[in-house]
Amino acid sequence: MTLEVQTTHRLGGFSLDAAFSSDRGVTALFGKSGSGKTTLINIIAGLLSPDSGRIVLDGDIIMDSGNRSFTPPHQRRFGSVFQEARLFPHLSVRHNLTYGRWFAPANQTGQDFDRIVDLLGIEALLERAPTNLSGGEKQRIAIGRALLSSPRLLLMDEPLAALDEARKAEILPYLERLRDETDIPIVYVSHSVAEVTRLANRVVALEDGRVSASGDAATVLSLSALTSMIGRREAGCVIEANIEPDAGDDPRLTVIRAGETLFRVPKVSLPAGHAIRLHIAARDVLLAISAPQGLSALNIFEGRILEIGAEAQGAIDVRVDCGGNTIVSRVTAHSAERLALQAGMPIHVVIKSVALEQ
Amino acid sequence: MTLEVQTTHRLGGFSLDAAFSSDRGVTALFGKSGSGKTTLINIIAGLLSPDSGRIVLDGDIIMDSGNRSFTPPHQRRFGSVFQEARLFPHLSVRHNLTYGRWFAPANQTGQDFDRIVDLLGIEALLERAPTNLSGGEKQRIAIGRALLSSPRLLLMDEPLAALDEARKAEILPYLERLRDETDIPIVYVSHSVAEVTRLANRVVALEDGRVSASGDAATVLSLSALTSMIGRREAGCVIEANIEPDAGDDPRLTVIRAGETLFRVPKVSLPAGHAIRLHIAARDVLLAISAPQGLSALNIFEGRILEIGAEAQGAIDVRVDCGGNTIVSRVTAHSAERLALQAGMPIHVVIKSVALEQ
Amino acid sequence: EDKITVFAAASLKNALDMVNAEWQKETGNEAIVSYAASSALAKQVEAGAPADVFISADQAWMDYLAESRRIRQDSRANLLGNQLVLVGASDNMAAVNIRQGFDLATLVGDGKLAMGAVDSVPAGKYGKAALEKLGVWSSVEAKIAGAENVRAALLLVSRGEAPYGIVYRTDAIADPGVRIVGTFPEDSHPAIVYPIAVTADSKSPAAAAYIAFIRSDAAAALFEAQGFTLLK
Amino acid sequence: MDWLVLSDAEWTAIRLSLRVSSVAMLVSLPFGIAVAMLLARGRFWGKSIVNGLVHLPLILPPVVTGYLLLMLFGRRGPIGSFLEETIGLVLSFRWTGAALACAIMGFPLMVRSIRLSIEAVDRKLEQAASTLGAGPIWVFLTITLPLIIPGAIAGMILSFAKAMGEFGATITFVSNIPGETQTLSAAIYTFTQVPGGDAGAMRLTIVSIVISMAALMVSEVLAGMAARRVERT
Amino acid sequence: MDWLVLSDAEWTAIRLSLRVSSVAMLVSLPFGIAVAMLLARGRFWGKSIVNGLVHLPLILPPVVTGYLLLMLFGRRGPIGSFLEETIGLVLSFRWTGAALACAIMGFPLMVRSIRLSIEAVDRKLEQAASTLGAGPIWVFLTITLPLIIPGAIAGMILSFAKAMGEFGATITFVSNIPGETQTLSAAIYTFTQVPGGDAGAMRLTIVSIVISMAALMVSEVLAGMAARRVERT
Ligand SMILES: Nc1ncnc2c1ncn2[C@@H]1O[C@H](COP(=O)(O)OP(=O)(O)OP(=O)(O)O)[C@@H](O)[C@H]1O
Ligand SMILES: Nc1ncnc2c1ncn2[C@@H]1O[C@H](COP(=O)(O)OP(=O)(O)OP(=O)(O)O)[C@@H](O)[C@H]1O
Ligand code: MOO
Ligand SMILES: [Mg+2]
Ligand SMILES: [Mg+2]
Repeated sequence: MTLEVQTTHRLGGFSLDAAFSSDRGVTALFGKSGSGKTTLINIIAGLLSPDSGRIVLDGDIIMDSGNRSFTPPHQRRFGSVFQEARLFPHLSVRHNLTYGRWFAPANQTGQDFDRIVDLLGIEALLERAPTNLSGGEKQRIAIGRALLSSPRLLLMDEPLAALDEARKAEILPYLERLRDETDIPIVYVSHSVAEVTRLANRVVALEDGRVSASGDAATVLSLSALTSMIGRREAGCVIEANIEPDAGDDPRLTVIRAGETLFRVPKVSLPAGHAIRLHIAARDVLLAISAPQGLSALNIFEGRILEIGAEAQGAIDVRVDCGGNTIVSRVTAHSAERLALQAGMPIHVVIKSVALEQ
Repeated sequence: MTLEVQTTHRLGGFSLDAAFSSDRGVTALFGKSGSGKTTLINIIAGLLSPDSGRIVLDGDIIMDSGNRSFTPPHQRRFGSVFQEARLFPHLSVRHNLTYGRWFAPANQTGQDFDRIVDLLGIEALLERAPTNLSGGEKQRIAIGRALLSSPRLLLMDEPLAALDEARKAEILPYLERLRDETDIPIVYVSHSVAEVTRLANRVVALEDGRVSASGDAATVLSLSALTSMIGRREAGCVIEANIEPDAGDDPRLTVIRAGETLFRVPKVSLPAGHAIRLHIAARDVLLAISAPQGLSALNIFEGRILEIGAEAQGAIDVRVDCGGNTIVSRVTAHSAERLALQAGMPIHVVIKSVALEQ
Repeated sequence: EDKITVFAAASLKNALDMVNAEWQKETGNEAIVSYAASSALAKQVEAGAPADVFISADQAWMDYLAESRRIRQDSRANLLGNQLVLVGASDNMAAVNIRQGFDLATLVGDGKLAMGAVDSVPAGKYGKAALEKLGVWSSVEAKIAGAENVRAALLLVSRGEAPYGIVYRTDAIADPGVRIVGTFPEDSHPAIVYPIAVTADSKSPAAAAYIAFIRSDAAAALFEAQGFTLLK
Repeated sequence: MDWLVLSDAEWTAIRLSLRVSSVAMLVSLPFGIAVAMLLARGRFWGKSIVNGLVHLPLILPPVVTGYLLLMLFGRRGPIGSFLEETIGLVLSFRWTGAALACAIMGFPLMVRSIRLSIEAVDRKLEQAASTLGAGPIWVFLTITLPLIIPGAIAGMILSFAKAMGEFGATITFVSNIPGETQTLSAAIYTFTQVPGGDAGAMRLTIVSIVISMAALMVSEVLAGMAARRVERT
Repeated sequence: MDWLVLSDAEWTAIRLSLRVSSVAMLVSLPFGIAVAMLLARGRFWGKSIVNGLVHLPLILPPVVTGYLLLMLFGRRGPIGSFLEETIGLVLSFRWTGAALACAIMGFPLMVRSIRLSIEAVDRKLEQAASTLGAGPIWVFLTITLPLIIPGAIAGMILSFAKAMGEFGATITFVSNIPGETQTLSAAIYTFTQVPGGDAGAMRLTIVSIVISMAALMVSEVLAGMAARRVERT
């Protein structure tokens, strides 16, 4: 499954000019408020007919302004979760959820109903009218409705924004399974780096209607240019790794390999060899000039300072090469001076294992 | 300014029975989706007349089901930011923003317009109709509209949920100033611990319509019972501290005191003595059995292990007393065993300064 | 000059407009006419309408006003007469001899006999009386299509909806779409009379003169041109 | 209270009026919905002509409408003769013609109500349905139609009430034949045309009011039920 | 095309119709809005009676409505004599009476349109306004009213069109006095009552249609503008 999107569109004073392509898996659209994410989603869904553009899913030309072909939304079967829930007010929650089934190809009508209802925690709401649900309840039903429509592609516009952390933590693994176990590509809009890191294979960063960066998640999310978008708190690096067959001495830990570096992280139940992505926020990484002893941190690597960034708000981002991976550490300018950090200097990188918890 | 709220209300199968009181400053309503936060906000705003209850603001009885007094919403002047933006579709953005002015007491019509427009980054939208704004743009205007209505109290229902981190980071300090420099109490609903920690003086945790915990933010947010609500990622401790007059040797750092412990954090521009709250996520805290050397971390304290928690997902929360403060550190079960951690044992706590960045 | 207001049955419009023009030419006085159904006009006069003169399409509504003393009894006169005729549509042009027991039912066949509603419209009431008198009522009763007024009945015939109709002569002669195939004997129905009277509320000194003029020979020619007969 | 007793002929007129009004209301409903959709959503040349045509029965004196109906739908009229030849539907002098006249007189009212409802439907819901695989017809049937029920009910009751009161166009088109085309209104009119008919007119007027009030209340209850389910989310 | 030339009397009727229809439409608007608000939002005993009363002119044959108006608002009627004595407003046999008759005949149509619009207003917006300090009257003026403009326009055009076509109640109430109460419809009616009047009736019918179409188009443009600004957020 590959999705290719290329489009330009004007809306009043705003103009969108974006192109990206993605294979199966999750493509995250990332960008500030008003950068054109929803507009792009609407164009892909077929709800907005762009001034020009071309959308191809797996060789199937969904839309091409060149030869004026345009598949109407209902024939695209791109399940959408909108920024506002858009539930059908005249149908019960149950019928909202099953609405898409009526139109799904017969063989695909899911047995998933119970599983998804359970996942979203909406059993108690099934016979209710959507009118007086809470904000988060509405959003969960909108997610369920899209998932249950047997879509060929999922478009999700900030689906988890209205949810509490605990609920998010329940839904995210499901989306990961969807990503890993099915062929359904997902285009995912989110403002949360944590979500994007976990989910996205590719990231398309939008700035003012233009693609400012795009590519595999690890690369894009590590770009320091994105810091302004990501926010200082979450900036850091993303590392692509694989589960090692040898779990080491402790069954409660999993060892993953990125290049020559072995990370020990809390147990991940994935088979050996499985790809995994680690988002290591710069603020979670310590530096030490000598190998620290008796520390609770399990991941202490030797490396070499690649670059010392500029000071911002009293802190400095230090890029360190560890066995082929670039890890970013944010230290106070004070510490940088005290430890006399310099490019090329050998250094120890300290990362807490629990900071790497998925 | 003190706000006292006590109310019970039934909505179909849901029943709310909540009471809290708060002084000036921010009271955060915290709770899972569907726990009754919006319902409570609506009752305070006067949009929902509860089965029974009593609301008193500064001795002024806003509502009392006992003697059937009920101040209608427009006389309460409780500025509200709703979960959905609720902009007036027939008015331009500018007129949406200034709507509340017409009804505000004459002396209070703000000169703030330009400042708030600037803060929210909505200058370019002022003459637009709200219809085709992006989700985040709508939400920002809703925030501006409430702020500009010269409210006696602010009710904010997930006001920042639709915004990117960068925009949040701009708006939060403004809300802090509002909290610190004016008398306007704020009732703030949010799912984000980071937001709540920064803003809230008091936290009211709702669970299924009941107050499961309430009190000052530091205490409530540190309750391990709240972990399920907060999410593992953000769980930790909150420490009340004050700015020290002596900034130490580096002007880029600020020293703050909590009990006997001095934290060094990146520069905070607040006067000496000013109260500040630190949220220290358990995942950000390392333990070391001997004092670590040559580490970039500036905050290394001696302490004593109070309690070793139960293992969850391969990790253990360790509560450490440091000069009267309880700091929580999450370490892998593996590390805990390796370091042979035990209650009563002396220990070194390592916290990165940048992790404490506001 | 004096202005008078006349309330007149709508079917008089053509003739009365001409008569009034003449009246104005002669006296300089203007006559303003409100044309409507006699029933409505009568009720309006009863309710105090600013009418000086009332011309009804039948005696019944004039009697109604006489009873409630809303007209000056001494001014009442029978102004015009009319005849009742049988009209046929374009494919029914053969003359019909209207006499006692004539076979109207066969003539009408499966179709309808259009006429004014027999309970309410004056022409319908006259028509029903005539048919009863001629002994054919029961045979055609079920075939009657009662129209709101004579003009509507005539329309049904001229449009070919109904093969035959019973209408006033004045209406029939002006319509090229129908032909008068027979005239009902004068004695088969109560006299068709348009009575005229000055209303009780009239303050216009010209009202009496108007009635005198309208009954004069000068007006007679105009009425007769429309098919009415002027009653003396 | 003797004057309140209804004659057989009057009962016949009542039954006829009920039939005519109900048929007029029900038969015009699908057309009303279709035309309202066209006017609310369509963008085509001549839209304002369609809109004008729909309003015509309101603008014209009923007599003129009746006259035009006679021209078009009469036995000799182009549509009337066509209908008679093809499907054997005769309108002139039949209760069906009365129903047609009433339907047409009530049509602008019905269309307006439904159109207002359609214009109030949130098109984003229709979009959501289409992304779930529903084609335009299904979107209409499963989303738009249920959401405009309150407007459709309002349109139906207006059409029904108008049919109860309509008489000018009806009597002009299909005359006043007891048992076939003499509706309640026509019977009331007849009473008003004879001196002393007031009591009869009053009696039938009360009947008409009672029927219409009952219909009105039913419609309010139904619309209320529909609206409660469809309150804004 | 000689028959298209209008006589002075006809021009008078046209001017009068325009005046009567405009006044009927404008004067009934505030009442229409008030009653629609009451019916859409109010909860009070006797609501269905008010609702029934509003629909009465639709249900009753126009002649009956005209008679009732004559009884109530005539010079000798209770309301008519009261109005004349207190504020010197004479309705009977004046154009003001024609305007009253037209207003009343169009009232159910106007109320329905406005009511449907009110019911479509998102009350959460009104709540938002109240939290910003707007009292009920201000909420109505600044939020509800602007949002129901499309419905109000629909109601106004229905009322206007109905007033152009109305004649049964008018002619029964205020007669058919040229220059004072003879509206275009009444003039058309008069033409249909005499032999050879068809051309005249046709001529005036065309005038009536042209006027109403123009009004209709203006209303569509206005409603479109209002709706575009108020599209759902
Ligand atoms: N019809 C329109 N006319 C003019 N500008 C428009 C129109 N529709 C959208 N825009 C503008 O286009 C820009 C992109 O909007 P879009 O909804 O795609 O943003 P977004 O990236 O989804 O933002 P958010 O994160 O706030 O939802 C916004 O600045 C918006 O104001
Ligand atoms: N009219 C009603 N009838 C029945 N239940 C209702 C009604 N209104 C709200 N509820 C229920 O009350 C509960 C509390 O709703 P509320 O909107 O206050 O939740 P919340 O805490 O704001 O959640 P969220 O974070 O998802 O916005 C929900 O479970 C909701 O389904
Ligand atoms: O590692 Mo630090 O805490 O930035 O000085
Ligand atoms: Mg968006
Ligand atoms: Mg909520």
